[in-house]
Amino acid sequence: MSPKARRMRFVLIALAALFVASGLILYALDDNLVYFYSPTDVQEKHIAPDTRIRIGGLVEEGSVVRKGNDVSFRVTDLSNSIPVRFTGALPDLFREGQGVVTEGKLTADGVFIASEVLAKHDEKYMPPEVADALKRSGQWQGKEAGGS
Amino acid sequence: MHRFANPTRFLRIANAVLPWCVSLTAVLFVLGLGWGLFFSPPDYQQGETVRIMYVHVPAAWMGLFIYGVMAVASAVGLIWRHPLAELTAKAAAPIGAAFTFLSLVTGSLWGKPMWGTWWVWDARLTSMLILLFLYIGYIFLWDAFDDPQRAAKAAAILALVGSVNLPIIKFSVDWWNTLHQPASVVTMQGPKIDSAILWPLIVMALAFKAFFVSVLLVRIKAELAERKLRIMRLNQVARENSRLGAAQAGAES
Amino acid sequence: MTFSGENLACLRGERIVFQNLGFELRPGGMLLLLGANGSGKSTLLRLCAGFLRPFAGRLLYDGADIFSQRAEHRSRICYTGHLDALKAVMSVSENLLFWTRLSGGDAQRLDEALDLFDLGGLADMPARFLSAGQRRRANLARLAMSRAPLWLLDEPTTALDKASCARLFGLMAAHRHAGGMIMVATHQEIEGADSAVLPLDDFSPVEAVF
Amino acid sequence: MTFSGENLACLRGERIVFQNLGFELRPGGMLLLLGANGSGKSTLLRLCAGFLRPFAGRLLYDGADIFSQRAEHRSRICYTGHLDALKAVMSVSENLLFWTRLSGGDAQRLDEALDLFDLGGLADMPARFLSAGQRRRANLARLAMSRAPLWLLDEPTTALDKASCARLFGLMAAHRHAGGMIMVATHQEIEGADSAVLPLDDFSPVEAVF
Amino acid sequence: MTVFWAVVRRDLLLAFRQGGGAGMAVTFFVVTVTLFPLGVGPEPNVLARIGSGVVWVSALLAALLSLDRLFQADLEDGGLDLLSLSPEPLEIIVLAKCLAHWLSTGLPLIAVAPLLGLLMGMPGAGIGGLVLAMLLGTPALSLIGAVGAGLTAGVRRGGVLLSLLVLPLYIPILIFGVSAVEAAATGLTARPHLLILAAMSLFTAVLAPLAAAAAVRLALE
Amino acid sequence: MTVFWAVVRRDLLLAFRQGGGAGMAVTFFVVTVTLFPLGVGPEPNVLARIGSGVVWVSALLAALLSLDRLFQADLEDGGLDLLSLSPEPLEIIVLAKCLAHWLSTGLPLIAVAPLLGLLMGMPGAGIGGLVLAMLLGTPALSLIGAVGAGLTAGVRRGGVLLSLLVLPLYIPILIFGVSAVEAAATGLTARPHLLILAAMSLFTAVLAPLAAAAAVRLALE
Ligand code: HEM
Ligand SMILES: Nc1ncnc2c1ncn2[C@@H]1O[C@H](COP(=O)(O)OP(=O)(O)OP(=O)(O)O)[C@@H](O)[C@H]1O
Ligand SMILES: Nc1ncnc2c1ncn2[C@@H]1O[C@H](COP(=O)(O)OP(=O)(O)OP(=O)(O)O)[C@@H](O)[C@H]1O
Ligand SMILES: [Mg+2]
Ligand SMILES: [Mg+2]
Repeated sequence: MSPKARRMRFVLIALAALFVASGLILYALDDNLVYFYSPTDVQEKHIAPDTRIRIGGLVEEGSVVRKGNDVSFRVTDLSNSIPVRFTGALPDLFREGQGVVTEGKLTADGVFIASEVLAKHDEKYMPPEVADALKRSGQWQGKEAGGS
Repeated sequence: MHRFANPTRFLRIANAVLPWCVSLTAVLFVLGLGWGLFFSPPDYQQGETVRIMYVHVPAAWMGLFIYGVMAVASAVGLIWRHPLAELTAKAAAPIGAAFTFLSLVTGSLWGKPMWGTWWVWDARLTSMLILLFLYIGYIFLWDAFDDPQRAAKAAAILALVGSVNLPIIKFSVDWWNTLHQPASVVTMQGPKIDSAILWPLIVMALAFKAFFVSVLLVRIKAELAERKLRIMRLNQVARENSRLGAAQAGAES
Repeated sequence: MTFSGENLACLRGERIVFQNLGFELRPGGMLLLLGANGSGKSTLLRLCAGFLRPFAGRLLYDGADIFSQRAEHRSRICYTGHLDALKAVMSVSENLLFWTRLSGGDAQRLDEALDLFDLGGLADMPARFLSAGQRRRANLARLAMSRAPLWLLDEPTTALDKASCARLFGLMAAHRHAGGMIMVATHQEIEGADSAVLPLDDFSPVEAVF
Repeated sequence: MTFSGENLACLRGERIVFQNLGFELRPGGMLLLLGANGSGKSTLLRLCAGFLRPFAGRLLYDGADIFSQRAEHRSRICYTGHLDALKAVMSVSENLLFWTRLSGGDAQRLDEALDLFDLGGLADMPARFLSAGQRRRANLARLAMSRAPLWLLDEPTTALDKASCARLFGLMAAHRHAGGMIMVATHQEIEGADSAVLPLDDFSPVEAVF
Repeated sequence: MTVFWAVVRRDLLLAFRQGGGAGMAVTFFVVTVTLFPLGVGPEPNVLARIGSGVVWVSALLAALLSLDRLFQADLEDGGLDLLSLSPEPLEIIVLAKCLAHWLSTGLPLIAVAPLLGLLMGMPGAGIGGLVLAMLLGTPALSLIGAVGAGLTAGVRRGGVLLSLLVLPLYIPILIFGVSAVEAAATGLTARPHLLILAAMSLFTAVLAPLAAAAAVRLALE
Repeated sequence: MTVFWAVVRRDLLLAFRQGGGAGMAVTFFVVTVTLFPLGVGPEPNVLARIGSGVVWVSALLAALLSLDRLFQADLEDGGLDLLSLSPEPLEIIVLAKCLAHWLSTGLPLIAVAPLLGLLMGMPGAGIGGLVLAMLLGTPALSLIGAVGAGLTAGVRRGGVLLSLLVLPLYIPILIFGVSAVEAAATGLTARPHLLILAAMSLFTAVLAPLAAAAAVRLALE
């Protein structure tokens, strides 16, 4: 084989390998490769009790109940929701309708016992007056489920 | 011998630009900090804490931007063997490392009140930490060579290899469910930040850029001066050698 | 088939080692590189082998720049440097066979090469038991198996005793006779009266200007 | 003050390098070690410096075995080996001063030593910028500051140009004149007509036993 | 391709004749992992919790330590000159050296990994995942390492510098490697993580030889 | 004692002029410690639980990596010949080299250890204990390491071999170092552990130079 043809062959093999690798990554990203699961994921994947996972979503409006240091609330992605219990200090941003990521374990009866609750916020920034004005004028778009 | 003619022209331009750059930096900083810290409104959710943004976000942008500059300069240095490109990459590295570090620190300071934690190992934060390590490795690699020409090429290879990390940092928030928020400024739907907060942010970003250019110019000048010193020393060796050679020739005849 | 350098300059560690250097080698020719320590003999050889790029000037093989046809150039040369490139835990013949296979030499001629440098009895000896001179001879034995037309030899006589030197000179003469070309850097006498001399001291810059 | 070896034999890697070797050095004397590669010149010097123990025989200094008075013996010798023992990141004078302080030499004579080997202009230069010959000279400059009576020199002229060789020979003559002793291993000519010669080839075992 | 296999053969030969090449990396791996029960305390559930992480981190370090001689040894004895003068492209030769490194280091690590997993009290499914993830991921360790080894060949204090350059680049492999094990251990699908590991090995198999060969050429200047 | 201090000065000078001596060990330390949260997962209470073990193991590895040049560099440039020919006993010179190694490696590690402790979520008292324990324990790391460095000087693949020889000897320091931290963190007295660490450093300060000097003499034969 001439050197040119050999070089051509190497280049082709290399390109093929890169192509396959990119394909694998795209395929894998399609699957779930996540920092946290959404409540729907949890339901669909039948995650076994007692496995340590993170779930993320919005704190359901009107679900927060505080008893001293204990809090219980529901995390929702607007189609499914999971009850969560937590003991400890909450971040400032924690409030109803806000995004959260919590880490813990699912019990057999479907309650999520959180060992940590982190607040997740979206990418919108505006002064309070603007937010109020938007709400009043009815242009407020509500929340999408916990991030992208 | 373009490689030795170039620095002189560069120095002339740099000396002319530098004072302007420094003044611009000062003005932008005063304007941006004043606006950001005192005259911009609080956020409807985060309250006053949002002001960390005026440092965090420009610092993070600069951390990425400067690595990009280094990668481009390294490619130019490798392909066209332009010594000024190599020096630019070298001079930029510590500045980029400092900005990256600043963004990590301000990010954690911000994360504590907002997220409830200083640090999580999500994709955005982790990839940013890797960037800092890459900067540090790059700086040490320059140090480890005796011969600056070889150091330049080796460091350039590393900078190019490391640049795969940049898109990962940028798009980590879209590819994975991170705790870190997605992009607010450069998005498909336009900025998602109210202009009252966006403008001071932009001024601060410009201030950081101007600061970078000023420091970069100063550092390149210092690098050039050091190189000149090195060459003077080597010339001394050369003279010493030729003197010896002459003496030897004299002794033989 | 000619190998020539035109107007070469070389920079090492920001210092010019030599400049305005030119040479020409034709089939059967030999070029002796002479000069004080640090005058750039090894540097020039490594330049010719393609390890370094010249700072100025060109290196031409049959009229084509060697850096425009790197792969071809690599198969044209056989280089021996200051170091012997022997693995201590491999035997002499294992070492030789590996390098020959790598450079596309003639593995059939192993025995011939060993005999030529009087290494016959040492063929199965791990290289770590060899003396300096024997190591050097094992390195030079590659030459006898090489098919490359251009030999680049950096002080090949170092550590060799008189008898081995004579064998080496014989091999070099045979190579030239068969139309090969040789560049040798040396501090010692090399046999080969008709060879051209390149005095590297003459090409060092008067004042290293930057 | 005499230094002598009696009936020495040395084993390296289970092979006898030399045997039945004896020598005697008196004040002002010089011993040239000659021989083919691998005949044991470096080995003998390292033996005399106390790095190795002889397999058989004794090394006596003023009648006492050197291995019974190691510390004293160390302060009696100045050794230069194949390697130059220069740190690349330290300047020439920093390197020299460190070794001199370590071996109890005369740090006052730094300038003198530098001048002697024409290193004056390079005193503050990091050693990495030196050429091979300059490195070798910097290593040899230790001799000019040493207070040791016995010099052990392993191929000191390697990489030296003619002028530096002459300076070295002058220094050696002066040392002998002052009552010092020198052992030199060499492949090259060494000035000093009256010196004794130890041909190491004569002491290699008739049959190399493994 | 005969040159390719000749290089692989020689490097394997050297690894096995020179003071037990594979043996040392494996022993380092085992010793480091066993340091943890000593350092952290023998509590079984803590050990099981950190097991996959500790095994992966130790594997990274073991692969790393055996890397610093990859080109350095050939550079010091002049062999690298001749390797790079082969008519075959240097990239191919570098790839061959990586393959030999993986066969002599990566594979033995994988062989003892299940044992260490047991030692750390990992569940059976997790150990299976560990072996799979290491099979797919360790080639990338050798390949990325080759770039670092090339860059630090002939450099003062190359060893420590090498780890500085290479460890950050190993982090993605660590992350996906560990998540594959965790997913397998908790009964979730490890497939996406394994796919990404495979993709990284493929990517680096193409790109790392290019960068490493460039770095090696530099070391020869 | 002027020779002693001359050697200390020189080795420190070399450490700082040669590619940021201290800097690299520290960076390796930091990078290795950060690998663990990545590998083990970010759960704060697990990290806090294993924090002291991870920091100590990483410190061992960082000290180890910077050791392999302790005598090797001097051996390669012929300096070790001259060092051992000094009229001063070789043991003293070895001790000086150990002191310089500790000043340029151990001390900087101690300086950044609190930061890493914070990163791993260790409590304040634990961090105080960590610093004390490292102050008392790290000298022994340099000293024991010197023995290994002497034994492996001039040996093929010395780096890996070194870790095999030295790491097992580091285990007692690891155990007492970690228990000192744990005791301090839980409010118990760390005194007995700290005393044992100090005793180990003292013991090795006497015995290690003897062994290391013997090993170095062997390397010069
Ligand atoms: C240590 C923690 C953190 C790190 C390492 C970090 C890193 C980064 C980086 C690298 C960027 C630039 C992204 C780009 O150019 O696309 C960025 C942007 C940003 N970060 Fe952070 N961050 C951290 C914490 C936070 C926190 C706690 C907040 C807010 C609560 C925050 C808010 C933002 C915002 C608003 C942007 C601008 C987004 C845009 O580009 O439009 N970050 N951060
Ligand atoms: N890697 C390098 N970096 C910087 N300078 C170098 C390098 N290699 C060599 N030099 C310098 O280049 C010059 C030429 O060196 P070269 O090795 O070619 O000399 P030489 O003629 O072969 O000498 P010798 O007779 O000692 O072999 C010397 O002054 C040397 O200091
Ligand atoms: N460390 C060692 N282990 C085993 N054998 C060795 C060792 N060092 C040297 N030898 C052997 O001892 C013999 C003598 O070596 P030595 O270095 O003394 O020779 P020399 O006369 O100095 O040669 P040269 O002229 O090359 O310097 C040689 O045959 C060599 O192979
Ligand atoms: Mg040369
Ligand atoms: Mg010798």
